[in-house]
Amino acid sequence: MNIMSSPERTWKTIESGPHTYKEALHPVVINNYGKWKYHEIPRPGVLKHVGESGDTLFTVRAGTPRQDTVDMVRQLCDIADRYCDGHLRFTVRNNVEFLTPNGENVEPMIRDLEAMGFPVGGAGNCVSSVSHTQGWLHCDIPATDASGVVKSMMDTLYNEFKHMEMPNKVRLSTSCCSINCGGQADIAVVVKHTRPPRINHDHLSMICELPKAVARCPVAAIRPTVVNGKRSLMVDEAKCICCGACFGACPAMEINHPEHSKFAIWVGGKNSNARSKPSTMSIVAHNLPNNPPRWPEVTDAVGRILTAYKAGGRPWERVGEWINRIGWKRFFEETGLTFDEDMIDSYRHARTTFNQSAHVRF
Amino acid sequence: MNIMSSPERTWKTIESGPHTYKEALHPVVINNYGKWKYHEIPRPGVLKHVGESGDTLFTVRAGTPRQDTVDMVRQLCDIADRYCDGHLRFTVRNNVEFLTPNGENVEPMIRDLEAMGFPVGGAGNCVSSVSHTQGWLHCDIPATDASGVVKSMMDTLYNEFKHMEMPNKVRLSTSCCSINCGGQADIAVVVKHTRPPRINHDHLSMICELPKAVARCPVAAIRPTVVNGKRSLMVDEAKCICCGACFGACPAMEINHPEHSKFAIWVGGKNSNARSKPSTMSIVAHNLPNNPPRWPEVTDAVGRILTAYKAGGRPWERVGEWINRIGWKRFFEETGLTFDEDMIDSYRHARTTFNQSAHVRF
Amino acid sequence: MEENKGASACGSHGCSHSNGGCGEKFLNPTPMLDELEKGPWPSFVSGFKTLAERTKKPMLRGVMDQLEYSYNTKMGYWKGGLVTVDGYGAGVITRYSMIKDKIPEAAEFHTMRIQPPPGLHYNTAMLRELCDIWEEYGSGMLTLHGQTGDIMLQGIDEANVQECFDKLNEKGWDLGGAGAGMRTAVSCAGPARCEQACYDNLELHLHALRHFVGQLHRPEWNYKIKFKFSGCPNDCTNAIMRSDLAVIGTWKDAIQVDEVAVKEWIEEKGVDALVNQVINLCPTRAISLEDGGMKIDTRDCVRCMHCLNAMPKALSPGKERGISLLMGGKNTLKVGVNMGSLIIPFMKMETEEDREKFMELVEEIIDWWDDNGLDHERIGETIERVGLRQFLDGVGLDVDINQVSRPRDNPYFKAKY
Amino acid sequence: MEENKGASACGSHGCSHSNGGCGEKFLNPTPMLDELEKGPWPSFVSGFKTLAERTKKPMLRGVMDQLEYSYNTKMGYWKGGLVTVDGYGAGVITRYSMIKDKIPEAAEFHTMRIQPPPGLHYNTAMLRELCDIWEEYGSGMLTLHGQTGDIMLQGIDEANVQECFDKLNEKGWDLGGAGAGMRTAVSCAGPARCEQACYDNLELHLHALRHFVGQLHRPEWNYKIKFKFSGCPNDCTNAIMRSDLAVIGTWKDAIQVDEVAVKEWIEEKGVDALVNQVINLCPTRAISLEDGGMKIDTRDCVRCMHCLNAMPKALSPGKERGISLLMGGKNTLKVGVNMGSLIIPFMKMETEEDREKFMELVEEIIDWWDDNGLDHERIGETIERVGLRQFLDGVGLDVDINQVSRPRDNPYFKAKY
Ligand code: SRM
Ligand code: SRM
Ligand code: SRM
Ligand code: SRM
Ligand code: SF4
Ligand code: SF4
Ligand code: SF4
Ligand code: SF4
Ligand code: SF4
Ligand code: SF4
Ligand code: SF4
Ligand code: SF4
Repeated sequence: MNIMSSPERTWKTIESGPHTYKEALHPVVINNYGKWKYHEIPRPGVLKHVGESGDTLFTVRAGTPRQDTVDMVRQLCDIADRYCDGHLRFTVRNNVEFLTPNGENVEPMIRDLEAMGFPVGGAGNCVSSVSHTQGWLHCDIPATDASGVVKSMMDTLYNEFKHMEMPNKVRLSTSCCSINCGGQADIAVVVKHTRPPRINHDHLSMICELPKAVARCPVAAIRPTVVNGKRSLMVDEAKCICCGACFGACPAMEINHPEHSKFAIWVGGKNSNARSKPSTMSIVAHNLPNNPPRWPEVTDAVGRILTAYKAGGRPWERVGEWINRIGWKRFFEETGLTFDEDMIDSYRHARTTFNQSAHVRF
Repeated sequence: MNIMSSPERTWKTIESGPHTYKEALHPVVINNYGKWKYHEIPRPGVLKHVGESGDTLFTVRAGTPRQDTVDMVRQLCDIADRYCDGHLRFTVRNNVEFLTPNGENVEPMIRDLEAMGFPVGGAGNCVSSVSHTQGWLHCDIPATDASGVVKSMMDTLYNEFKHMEMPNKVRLSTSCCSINCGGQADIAVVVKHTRPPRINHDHLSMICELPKAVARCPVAAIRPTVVNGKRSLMVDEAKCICCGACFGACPAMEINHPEHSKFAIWVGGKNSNARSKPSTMSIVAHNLPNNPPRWPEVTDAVGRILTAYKAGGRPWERVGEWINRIGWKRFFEETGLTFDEDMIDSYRHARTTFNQSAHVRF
Repeated sequence: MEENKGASACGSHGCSHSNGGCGEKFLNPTPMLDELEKGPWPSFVSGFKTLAERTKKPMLRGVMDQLEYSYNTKMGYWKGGLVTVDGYGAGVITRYSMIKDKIPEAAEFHTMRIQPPPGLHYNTAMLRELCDIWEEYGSGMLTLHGQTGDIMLQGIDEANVQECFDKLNEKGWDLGGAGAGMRTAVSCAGPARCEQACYDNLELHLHALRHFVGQLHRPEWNYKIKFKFSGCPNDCTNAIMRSDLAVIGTWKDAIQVDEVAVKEWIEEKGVDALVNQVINLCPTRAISLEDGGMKIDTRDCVRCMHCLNAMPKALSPGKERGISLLMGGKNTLKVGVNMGSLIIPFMKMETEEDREKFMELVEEIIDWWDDNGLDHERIGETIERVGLRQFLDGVGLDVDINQVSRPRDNPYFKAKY
Repeated sequence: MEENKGASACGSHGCSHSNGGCGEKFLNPTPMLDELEKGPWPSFVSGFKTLAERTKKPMLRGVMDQLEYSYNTKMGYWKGGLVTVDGYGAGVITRYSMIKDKIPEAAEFHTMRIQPPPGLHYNTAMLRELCDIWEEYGSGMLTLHGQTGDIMLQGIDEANVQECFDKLNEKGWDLGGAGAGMRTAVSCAGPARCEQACYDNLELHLHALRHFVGQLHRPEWNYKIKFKFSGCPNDCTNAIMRSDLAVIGTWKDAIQVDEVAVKEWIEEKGVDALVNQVINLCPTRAISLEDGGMKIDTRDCVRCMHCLNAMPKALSPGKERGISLLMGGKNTLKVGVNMGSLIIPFMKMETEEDREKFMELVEEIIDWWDDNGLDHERIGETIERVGLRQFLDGVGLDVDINQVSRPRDNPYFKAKY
């Protein structure tokens, strides 16, 4: 471990944890803290919260690239200083929010933000920004570049971000390996490997804790072996399900491949408890190519799903709820995607996904 | 194998399979076969089917003890000869049905049946007869006598059989070991062992195929061992879940116990596809004593459930559907039964029964 | 058997020790069992006693004594064995008493399982013949019916089994299943007495059980396999849970609506009832209220039967009828109760060829199971262990989204590409 | 960044090689990445390029070159390592280039994870300070925010890490989590900006993360553990799926109903909307239509939030507020995605004592996990493997029917009696 300890250090660390938040709050927020009564969405990208006191707070929400720069953040601060008494916040989906009690500030603020290239929207029944991950920019195990996929996708969904024409909120996510740091979503774009890892036996024994890599495999496909006199590992390729978990433990088990690392599309993830219980997402497309710089195949698949949902969803139905009503059969028909044998669950609780009923759709 | 082959045998077996059915059908049935239009339930225990032809068929249904005798069957035949041109059938729940096109036969037939001690009912929204099993009368592995439990229970539910006052059909079952040959039901009474099997090492090696018994255990609790120089088996009591499966394979693994073989009550089994998908049943009481000859504790628990269901169920709600609406919390409150830690699933798909949501009832 | 019957009269059916009037008793006292003569529900104990007193069969006295003994000790005393008839390997459930030193009269008490006609339809001649033969060779006790559908003739000595069988077989009766082979099947009333029946389940039952009659009599698979035939998704035979091969009627086109009868229904019961008892209970919201009437969106309907059950006069299954095949239903052992799951969403089942095609398919399925299953593993367990997809591949069946309730939620697969 | 911006102007934010006008370029050509400057959505590539051209930091040129290289080869080229600050064991995600022979300028490109204020509320002074320090020591690239909630300062050399940290720490910033310990947390806007908030999640967040600050900086458990704090069951932080310890606001008593506002809502939107969009979507049919208005049966309500979301002006959470604790949420590895499950149905969370009591409970929970978990096993996986009941026993928590969606459907247990 390279612990930096320069002798000339003068500051003594304060293990302070999160930065405190009170000084970050706008005075009107402090006055109405815990006493908001309701909200409205007067126009796309704008929330109006009304307090029990009668106070009003306007929020203007805008999209960001998430991979920001100090220049960009300073620009946002300029807006907040100009219109919001120096207060702003970010959402869990990388949108920025400007909070002001002054209704008159809303329109000029929107104009300025749009002029700077930050689209205003992302509130209410729209497609909000994509929760995503590091990709080739920073991670040590990615098969793709999440930010690039997201930029390409949001270019096509720009209007869906700025308008509220969906049956309910649509959350997207994108992840650069099957670990899926982007989390589940109404529609998720996640890397799916399709070949077992290739083992670099020369490096393996030097850089890996063998038992850890063995333990990491969910299907016990990894076994110790000896190659050229060195302790190494081997993969039972018949068992291996190409999850890439071993690669996270051992960089000598190379799972990434320029051609064989593909994309899968997942739908119906829902974390809120509104109406139906939260639900995990289901795979609906796979074997899509990893095609930089614009990944058109991914964008196309996501577009088909959104088009069908937009046309067929009833008010308040999230993507998964819509599918539950119309049925998976029609989902595949209406999106033009194809259900195939690999989409039949084969993992631990597979049985619980079998159609254990005579309910049938034609 | 004791294959009987007496030299003086004159008959040559015809492997005919099921008895043919056509000669068993009433002429009006033959004429309207596959062309019935609808049915009504004019009074408890009576169905009226109307054909597209306009023909009418009345069915009078009555309860039997299931453990019948030739005397009893001949009595039933007498009725069928008297009122139904010699035609009758049985239901999958051991009720007998008399079929006649003559509406005038219905009332006298009911009178005769009741006079003979066969209660007329079991149709529509009532508690029908109990599907049950062999028990001490015939099976080689039972911990109780199903017929006795059933008789005791039906004595208390006699009026519920004869009237239609339930929200929907109620199906009961009773089984004399956890194998549950009686099947699942709205309310099921099933033996539950509470101690690991006691092994008779002297007999075991003589009467058991050891590997079969080992393989039978769902939790791999049985291991080969040697006792007094003889090959035998031992049970890891910490692992054993008292299912009794081994006893079916090996009579030397005695699971039955006069005190420790208890009853459990299960609810919400549903096999029909009407409305909700079929569902398995859940345990709601256990450790009830095996208390012949009248098993009052069992009868009491079943009674509480039926009372609450009768009072609170909405039209068409089966027991499980009623519970899903009011919630398990209220189910336990209203029946006075107690949810306990053993009722938390711990088996293979346990995770899928966890409340993976913030949905909560107070 | 009204409340007061057992306690006072000595009817042919309700006679009981405790009340004298029969003169000398053939049976020994059974005070515990006698408790089960009380109460309004028909008493199997009374029935047994009547039979015993009339026929004076020692086996009946023995079995009553042993049952009384079990009621006292709370333990069972039968052990298995193997008895069968010429050329068969199954069909008789063999029971020897473990306490024959104490109670010798029921040293043997075997059950003969007999296959009933599909749908459990009888005429009295058939039943009377059956009773007469059974009274001649056996105890005269029987069960109508066992949970798998058999007529269970309970109580016979090994010495009488073959002759009893021959007599029964001569009258068209055959043994039912037991052991690791095809089992006896159950059918609901079907088209004989039900307007919901979507195929001729009685005929298919007869056809299928005859087709597999060899494997029923000479079990040779990994474990048992059961058919059940329900005419529609109401599944009055509990096929989904109680059979490995659940053949359930269904239809492909729109529900048939008799508009006049719908109107009458609404007039009689009101719009509230229409909404609360029909529309709101449709599992997929396929029905909507339109101008005070109902409109069914066929595309959303999953053939659950509810609206047809609620309005039997007004609604009927569509015209394009056939079966769904669900597989893997079974009870508790090892994996916990398993409901059958939909494997074949739809198949026509009208002609003899349709039935033959179905038999071929089932043969294929059973072959696959025979090759891939373990000892004492039901086909549903094999499918779960080996994988649904592998099963479909193995049998050469099409993948259909109806087979699952949702696509997988994990990326743990290796595709063939 | 409107459609035409990247293609024509050399704005401070959208500058691009292909259009000249900037004179000599600091950056090497990145034709693949430049494709991502097209289109209306804000472009991270444009942002990076602007920053690089302004600051002329070689590391930025290097990282752009490496990214361009990845876009061509479709492979990543970072490998991990270990860098940290004095006394800490985590918080810096270390990255060394595997192709530093080809592209030496980004040989090191570490990320410093910084814990944001709960609720991601900022004032501009805080953010400007952060930017200034980061521009001085690091690349000037940052992510607002990482999925676990951190501010990710991306791109720093090992040599600068300690000093950068000291400067940040002086301003109240601290490192976030990494490795097998407590992780950074996320809170929704909470009572600061939301009428649905049922507890002060910002305060609890601050309290909890300070409480566990040691284990966050010096990871020593089996694996990571994450908190997320959502003010209500809408769960705007995705706590149920993305955190081991999901603290979700809820209430115990009846929903507060503003009758006047309900009337207004119905007048405005109509009874159809009331039925179709509110009543019929209640998961437990707790709401019924009564005289054209709505009636909520509190006993049937499961606090799903739907009706409150649909009628925010008219309905509000009850007055007896607190939290539910759900445990075990996590993503895909090994067991497939796991949603957290309800462990504590309700706990008051108003005072400092309430928060302390909660901390004690969480300590107990983590201790149990520390004792019972395996290496690289999240707490939800441990609970699944060891058993929910065993977990409750181990931690001394009450069994509550709310913890499961149904009692078990198999008899496979041995009770203590
Ligand atoms: C700002 C933010 C919280 C934060 O602190 O960052 C937030 C804020 C609000 N959420 Fe949310 N939600 C936010 C992320 C989420 C998430 C998580 C996510 O997006 O990753 C969820 C869970 C999504 C899921 O199920 O997977 C979420 C599920 C909801 C719901 C339930 C939606 C549903 O019907 O399933 C509501 C209720 C509603 O829409 O009226 C809600 C409602 C709201 C309200 C209306 C609450 C209020 O009264 O102020 C806020 C404005 C919503 C809007 O955008 O229309 N919020 N909300 C997040 C904005 C994200 C963004 O920039 O797009
Ligand atoms: C940076 C970030 C993605 C992002 O761009 O936002 C990220 C990046 C990584 N995650 Fe993650 N995870 C990040 C949020 C998540 C989330 C979402 C969340 O926390 O809400 C999840 C899903 C929820 C969960 O906790 O399961 C997540 C699930 C994982 C997992 C799988 C855990 C599992 O048990 O399934 C791993 C693998 C591991 O830890 O071995 C992982 C591992 C990693 C590693 C450390 C890869 C590795 O093992 O070397 C990545 C480092 C990338 C880098 O170079 O910075 N990351 N990771 C997120 C953290 C930023 C932050 O601190 O704010
Ligand atoms: C006679 C019998 C079939 C047979 O061939 O033996 C039968 C006959 C009818 N069933 Fe059934 N069902 C029969 C056992 C079943 C079973 C199985 C069982 O009882 O073990 C079920 C599945 C139970 C379950 O889900 O576990 C069953 C689920 C239904 C349903 C769906 C009920 C529901 O809402 O879930 C209907 C529809 C209805 O009630 O209108 C139904 C409807 C009917 C109808 C109305 C069909 C018709 O139009 O003729 C018949 C008269 C029903 C009545 O009793 O009110 N039948 N029915 C069985 C009588 C059993 C008895 O004696 O009580
Ligand atoms: C007689 C009967 C109960 C009754 O009184 O009706 C019965 C009785 C026995 N069953 Fe059963 N089962 C009977 C219907 C069932 C059913 C219900 C059904 O078929 O609809 C089931 C549940 C469905 C299923 O197939 O799983 C059933 C599930 C079992 C099982 C557990 C199978 C499993 O995989 O979970 C066993 C154990 C075994 O086969 O090893 C079993 C085993 C037995 C044995 C053979 C016990 C043994 O292993 O020695 C019992 C013989 C009793 C006897 O002395 O006659 N019996 N058994 C039923 C057969 C009568 C008939 O032929 O008509
Ligand atoms: S999803 Fe995988 S590749 Fe992408 S940041 Fe997370 S761990 Fe790295
Ligand atoms: S990719 Fe996954 S399944 Fe294959 S060896 Fe590695 S850990 Fe095991
Ligand atoms: S339930 Fe058990 S004891 Fe009863 S008949 Fe079936 S196998 Fe025998
Ligand atoms: S009773 Fe069940 S769990 Fe116990 S040893 Fe026998 S088979 Fe195994
Ligand atoms: S299963 Fe269907 S067809 Fe058969 S009796 Fe029941 S309702 Fe009629
Ligand atoms: S059959 Fe069932 S699914 Fe189809 S319309 Fe009727 S109620 Fe709905
Ligand atoms: S989780 Fe609830 S309290 Fe928090 S922002 Fe979302 S709606 Fe508001
Ligand atoms: S909060 Fe949800 S469960 Fe409760 S009444 Fe409203 S919609 Fe129904």
